[in-house]
Amino acid sequence: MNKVKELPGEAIVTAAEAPSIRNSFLAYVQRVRGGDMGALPAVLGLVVLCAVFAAARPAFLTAINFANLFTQGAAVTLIAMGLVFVLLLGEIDLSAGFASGVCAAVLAVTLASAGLPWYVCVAAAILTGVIIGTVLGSLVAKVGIPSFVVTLAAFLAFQGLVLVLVDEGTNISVRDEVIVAIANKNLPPWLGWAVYAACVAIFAGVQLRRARKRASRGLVADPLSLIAFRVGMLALFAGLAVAALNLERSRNPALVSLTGVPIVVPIILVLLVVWTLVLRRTGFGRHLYAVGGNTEAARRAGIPVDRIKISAFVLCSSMAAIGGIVAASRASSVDPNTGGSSVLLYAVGAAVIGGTSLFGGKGRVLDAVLGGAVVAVIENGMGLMGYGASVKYLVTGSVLLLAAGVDALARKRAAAAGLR
Amino acid sequence: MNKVKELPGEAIVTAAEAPSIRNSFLAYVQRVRGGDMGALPAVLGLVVLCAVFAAARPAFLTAINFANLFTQGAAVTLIAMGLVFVLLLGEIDLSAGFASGVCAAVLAVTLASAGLPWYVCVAAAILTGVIIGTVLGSLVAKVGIPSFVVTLAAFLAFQGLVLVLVDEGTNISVRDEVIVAIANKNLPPWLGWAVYAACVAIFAGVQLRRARKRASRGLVADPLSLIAFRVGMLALFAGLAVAALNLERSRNPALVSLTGVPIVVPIILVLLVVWTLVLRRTGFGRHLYAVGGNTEAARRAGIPVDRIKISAFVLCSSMAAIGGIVAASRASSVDPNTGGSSVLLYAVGAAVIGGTSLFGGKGRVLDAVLGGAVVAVIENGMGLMGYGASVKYLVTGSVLLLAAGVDALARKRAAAAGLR
Amino acid sequence: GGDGGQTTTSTSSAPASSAAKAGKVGVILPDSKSSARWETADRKYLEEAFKAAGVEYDIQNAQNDKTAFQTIADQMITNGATVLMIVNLDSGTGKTVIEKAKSQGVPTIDYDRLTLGGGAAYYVSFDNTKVGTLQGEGLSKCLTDKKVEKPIVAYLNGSPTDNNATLFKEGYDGVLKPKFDSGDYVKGPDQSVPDWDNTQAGTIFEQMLTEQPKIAGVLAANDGLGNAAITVLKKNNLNGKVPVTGQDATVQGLQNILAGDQCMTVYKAVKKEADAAAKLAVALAKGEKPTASGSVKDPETNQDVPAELMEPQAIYLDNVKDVVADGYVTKEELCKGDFAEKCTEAGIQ
Amino acid sequence: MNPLLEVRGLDKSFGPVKVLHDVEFAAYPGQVTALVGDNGAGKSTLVKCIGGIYPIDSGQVLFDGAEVHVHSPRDAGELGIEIVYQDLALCDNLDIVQNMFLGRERKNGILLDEDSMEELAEKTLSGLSVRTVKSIRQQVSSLSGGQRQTVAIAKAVLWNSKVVILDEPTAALGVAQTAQVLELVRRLADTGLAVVLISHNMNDVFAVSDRIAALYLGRMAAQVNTSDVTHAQVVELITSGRSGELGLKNGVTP
Amino acid sequence: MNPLLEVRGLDKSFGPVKVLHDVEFAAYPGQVTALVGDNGAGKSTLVKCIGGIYPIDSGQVLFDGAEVHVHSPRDAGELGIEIVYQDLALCDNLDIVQNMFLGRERKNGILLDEDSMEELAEKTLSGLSVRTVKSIRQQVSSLSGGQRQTVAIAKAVLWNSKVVILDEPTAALGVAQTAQVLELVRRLADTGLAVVLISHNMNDVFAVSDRIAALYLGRMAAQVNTSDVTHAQVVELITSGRSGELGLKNGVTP
Ligand SMILES: Nc1ncnc2c1ncn2[C@@H]1O[C@H](COP(=O)(O)OP(=O)(O)OP(=O)(O)O)[C@@H](O)[C@H]1O
Ligand SMILES: Nc1ncnc2c1ncn2[C@@H]1O[C@H](COP(=O)(O)OP(=O)(O)OP(=O)(O)O)[C@@H](O)[C@H]1O
Ligand SMILES: [Mg+2]
Ligand SMILES: [Mg+2]
Repeated sequence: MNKVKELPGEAIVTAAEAPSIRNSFLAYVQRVRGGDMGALPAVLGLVVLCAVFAAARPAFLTAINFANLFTQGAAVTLIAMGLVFVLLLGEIDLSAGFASGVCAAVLAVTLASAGLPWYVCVAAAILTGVIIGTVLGSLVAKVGIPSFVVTLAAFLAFQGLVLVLVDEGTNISVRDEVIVAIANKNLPPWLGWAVYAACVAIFAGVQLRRARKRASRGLVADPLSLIAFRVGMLALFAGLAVAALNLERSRNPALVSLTGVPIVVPIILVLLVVWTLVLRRTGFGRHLYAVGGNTEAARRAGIPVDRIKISAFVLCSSMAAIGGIVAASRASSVDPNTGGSSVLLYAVGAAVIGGTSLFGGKGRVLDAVLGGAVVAVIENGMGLMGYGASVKYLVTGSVLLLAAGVDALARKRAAAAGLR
Repeated sequence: MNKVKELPGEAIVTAAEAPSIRNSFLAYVQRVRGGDMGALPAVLGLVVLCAVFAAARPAFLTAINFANLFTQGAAVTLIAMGLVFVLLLGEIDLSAGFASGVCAAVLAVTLASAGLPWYVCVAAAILTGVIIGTVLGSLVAKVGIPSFVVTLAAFLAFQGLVLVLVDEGTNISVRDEVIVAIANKNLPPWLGWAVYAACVAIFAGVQLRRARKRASRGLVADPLSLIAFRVGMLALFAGLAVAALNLERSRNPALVSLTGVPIVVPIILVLLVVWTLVLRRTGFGRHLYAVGGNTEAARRAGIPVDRIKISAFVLCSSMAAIGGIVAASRASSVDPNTGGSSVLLYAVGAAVIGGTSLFGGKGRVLDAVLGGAVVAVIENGMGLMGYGASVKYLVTGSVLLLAAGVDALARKRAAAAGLR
Repeated sequence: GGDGGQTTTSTSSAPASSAAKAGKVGVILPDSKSSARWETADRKYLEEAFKAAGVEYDIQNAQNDKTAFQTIADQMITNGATVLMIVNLDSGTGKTVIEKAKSQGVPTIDYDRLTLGGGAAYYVSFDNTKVGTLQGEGLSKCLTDKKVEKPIVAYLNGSPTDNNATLFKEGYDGVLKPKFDSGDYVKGPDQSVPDWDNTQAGTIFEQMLTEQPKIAGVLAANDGLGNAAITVLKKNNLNGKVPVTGQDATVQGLQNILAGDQCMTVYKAVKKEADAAAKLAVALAKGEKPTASGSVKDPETNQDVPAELMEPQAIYLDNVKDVVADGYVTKEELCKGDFAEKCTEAGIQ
Repeated sequence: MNPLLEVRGLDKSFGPVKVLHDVEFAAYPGQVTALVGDNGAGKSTLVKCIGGIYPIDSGQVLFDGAEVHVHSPRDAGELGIEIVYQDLALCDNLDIVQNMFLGRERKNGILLDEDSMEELAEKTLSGLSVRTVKSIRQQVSSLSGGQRQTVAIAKAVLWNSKVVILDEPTAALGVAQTAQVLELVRRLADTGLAVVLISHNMNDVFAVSDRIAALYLGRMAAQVNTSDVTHAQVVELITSGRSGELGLKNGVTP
Repeated sequence: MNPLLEVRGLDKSFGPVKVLHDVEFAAYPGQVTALVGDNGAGKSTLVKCIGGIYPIDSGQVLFDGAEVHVHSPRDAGELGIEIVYQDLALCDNLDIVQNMFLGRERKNGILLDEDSMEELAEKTLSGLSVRTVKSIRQQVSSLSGGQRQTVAIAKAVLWNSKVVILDEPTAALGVAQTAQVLELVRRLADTGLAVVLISHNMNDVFAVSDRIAALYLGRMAAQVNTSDVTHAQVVELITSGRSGELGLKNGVTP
């Protein structure tokens, strides 16, 4: 009987044993050893980076620095999240950086000159993103110009557009309090905790409901203990983060108090959840993966490939718009360099470090957030180290390579085992 | 009998009728109408561009501007030629621009401080390129980090390296006469004609020899008339170009005479011929295409995939080094921006516009030269137009899109016919 | 020096207690590519001044990246800086940084560039518009020397996204525009060079010359752009015949002046500026409230900002020696090879 | 009986190469039509023209007697034509269930109804003798050749279509699986669908088909009732385009 | 007679999934060994382990009696093992001749000798009844399923190898082509090569093979002489892992 059990093909077309904490853990360990790493390499790279910086500069581990990390990385992360959609198709958007600049400029101009309320201006900025995405997507999908060329042309044109919008090289201050608050203010501590509680509760609710539904259909469902464990882990880590962010981090607490979760954090979280849901649980998301994995197969399955492509570019540019708004908020101003210099490369880099493939079909929004965290930690840590210009470039490059190397070596094991 | 002739499968496993000028021309027209365009779309885009600029600015069609075109586009074209190797594999090298900067800086520093003869310094610069390529290639092929991330890291690190080499931001003048001559001096008219004659003779010789050899083996060979036609076309167009470049283009012919083919032109031509031969007629080239087309198939055929990958990066960085040398020659100085800003994007853009695929397996060195010409014409024409910064960016973007659009629409017909 | 960036955070020199008392100065430089001065001169002089005063310091370069600029500011305050000295990339970011610092009780000094509406404690600078004015005056002087009738003047402006380039242009436009209007000079092509990129500058100028072969004077916004123009002129054997301006008194620019290819450059005695700024910073770090010699009006808030203003100096062939005498460039680097003779002619000891 | 799907005078070239010449073809409801022909005869090309993968140069496609213009696989799907292509066209980065429901996902509001898709996929697959698949949540890239083929077949028969075209469906299948698929083909026809089966295996063709259409070098050599011809005649049609009275009129040297 | 190629105790897992269990397999020179098994039994995986595509977890591969370590297809090629994989692995962007000589191009100095390659390719292909290929300079992406398969087979038999392994070579082939390939297989064995043929078609197996090895769910159920077994026995071995005396010892419920 024992021998027979070992035979493959036994557990035909059904999942194996009922999952429990122990089984899940064992299965996870086995998966990892077998080469299926998921987010582990990126997280590993992140941990190594943090350890290195913390060892080199104790200030790295302070509450104020922890809070800085979020606001510093927010814009690039948001743009990277949008890029995931385009990269999933195997396309690229070189213009995402300057698209964020254009949208930020639209925001600043409407705020400053037209004096409209902030929500109208934000809507205008995002609408600009939508229009940009539609144009780019149509040129790629309908006219058939390679996305590299289309977005390179857009990269140039948008630089000009930003210059026009900000009047040839001056910069426009953003003074609207709501907008400035996005990247510069924090939630009051109680609200941070309230959001935290809501998140944990919703997560627990969704998990429970799902398990109950599957069980009622007779499909394999997660047991209560496993769900409790997951919810507990989330509650623990998120709780620690909220607690750390609610510490007083003013250098002069007498003068001014500085506590709470930065406002961008819930914004990123909500977008992360929404886009993850869209990619994993909606038909649109499924079709996006299909087109990226095998365009011809998707076409034969009756998926409107052109429409999917255009939508991806629209999402990408819209997220770039949101990134631009956050960048404008953080700088409290918009100038012709907004979204320029290294923003785009960092954003694509963030997505790729997280595990998104440039060939399409593989990637998650969470990857972009993790990769964005790697980029933010590098920038943040390098800022603490205080190197000179040339050394800083050299070290940043090496550190990026280190983080990606950890990731690559971890994945190489998977490839060696014959898994892709 | 008529009906039978039409049946497919008749001309089994042999080429069709013996080629002649007329047949070749008809076959070409049929190929184009059937969708197989070759270099036609890129050439078409180029012609449209030139017509537009010539209409807008008569100066565009002067001999001096024609000569300018070559020296202005040389560096980007050389880098693009190197990038073709990496793109053929489906990889990318974001660092090629700054690699050219590093190599140019090595050249300038060895020239200036060590006072070595020019050829030693050129060798040092190219050697630097080889080393860079080896490191990048090994990280991609052996460690398995995605090339986007490796070269993004290198992009950062090399910026630092250039800064170190040029002493944190100073400009280093290049005063060696031989080096400065490369991009700033011309061949004496008689030498231009001599080179021209040699080229035409060699081309004719190779074609004849090949035809004779094939005929002697009983394989289908080109008839003399067709060869004569080809050689004639080459002789005509190249002759026109040489004649144009040998016109007096000095503003003050009394003061100084300015005639002849710029020295970079034969350099680019030689490299074009060599790399085309390597790609089309050597085992290495064949293997490069195979790895780019289907890595797994190449591996199963016993091709050393890692070695091919590393070689491609070495070639790319070496060509970047040559591009850097030309750039240093042209500017007669090296500064931290050498190879920076838009150089890389223009170079990749040049390769892609020419028809090289970012997914690998498809592309020619000639494509890079044609695409480089498109980029050079745009820059050249825009310089003549004298627009302000913002308008210039906008128009450049649109013009790029126009050129690529002509190309894309031409190719779309091919795709519609079911050809890829 | 090339190792300008190696060890900038002095951790060992001063005893911990006194350092804590004296506070710490954070300096953010703007970039290393538009001009060599930031990494080669400012950093060096500031370091020397802080070391001499025994104050801890942290000097970083934002590489023309606003986000990085803000991140560095955050990190400096995190690291315990008590005084912040910034060369802003644009007023918006500058203002955010100043306000954030203020809210943490950290006073700021605007170094070289005034942050409009920022309300920094002090402002130490050269007058950038003045730099442009000197360039404009220099070009017209050289054109007068060459006795050109109705010369066509081409502009090779700095980066379109660099606010300083706008200020320089204001300066030279102030001098030259009246001459264009009066018909003494003819306005030629006028283009900006993205990222101050010398290679692109070469192409742009070559095309200007193709379109308008009679260009008789080139207003290049700095020495690098000037050198790019000179290279193209050389190709056409026009070097020395068409005057070219510059800025920053780089070795390259000075050599071009010695060779007669460049008409002038603008020398900014960075050491004086750095010393003045360092003096203020050290005083602030020690908890004092120093007084400045002058003040400027912030056009946005109409408030006076206490200021130390330096005068830029125009350098022609006859006063190249001043730059060497100042120690801004050394004789060895300037008078290498063929230039030894020219140096002697120019009276450089 | 009227044909459900009919092709008239179809021409198709790839660039200078003419692959289909004036092809006539019909498939009737309730019948299995076998499409046979040598390698490179043009069978797959014909199917791709019907399916909207390739645009046709000239000729008509009729569905239920009315001319239709199929410009994309989407159009074909909407008419009720379901095709298993020879080059299977699965998305390697998706799992079995995701591939089977691709383009026609079941929804629950706006979210996908994974549970019901999983159930249905499992049922369909086990009906096709697939016993070695570890989990239907496995990525198709890790499947064996036969398993991939089974997934593609299962995908096509999952829908209520009117015409099912199978291009060499059993090529990679084992003995038991082949039998199951042939049985399935018969069952589909018996429920009134028009089924087109492309196969090189004469035993299979004679086992399940009602009619046989033989392509020869891009031309339709003959369309006959299976009961009217012998094994040898069909092989002759395939290899030389004619057999006695049947086949292309003008003598063709192969 | 000693086996030319022998596998002993081979285990192979993909992550948590164990696909091959302690597999024994041997191929003798001058003989055709048929490797049979159900879909997903592990035939292709076994071949890929021998060919160096997948690393093996444990076990030995012996060539000519000596243990060898095949880490890459290159190693296999150097030993003289030539394999036609089920997933054909042709470079779509290269033409037929280029694919056939891939990795072993003929040279003329440092340049490729295109002419002689073209000649040889033409000769080999026409020996395989390929009659519908327009030009051997056609890209393989434009070939029909059967034509691709023929190219892959032609590629493998072009070399002077000692072992030739064919994974379902006739799956996509027409009647005439199948006959040619089977004849070729026999011819190769008769010249002293060890040939391994994977097929689901029992007729083909019995027509050309000397020995039959049956895999069942990743285990080697039996290796027997073809003359010692019947059709039905082999089918039973494939579908249930045992048949009378033959097969796996412990009762296995499928
Ligand atoms: N995209 C294409 N470009 C050029 N020729 C093509 C293309 N696709 C197919 N062909 C040619 O058309 C002919 C018919 O191909 P098709 O795939 O329809 O054959 P088939 O009958 O399905 O053969 P098989 O039984 O081998 O699958 C072949 O000669 C093939 O080479
Ligand atoms: N990369 C992989 N990852 C996980 N499982 C795999 C992988 N490759 C193959 N398998 C599994 O291993 C088993 C054996 O596959 P294999 O391709 O060897 O079968 P086969 O005997 O060749 O079948 P067929 O006759 O269908 O070609 C199958 O169940 C398959 O799903
Ligand atoms: Mg077919
Ligand atoms: Mg198999």
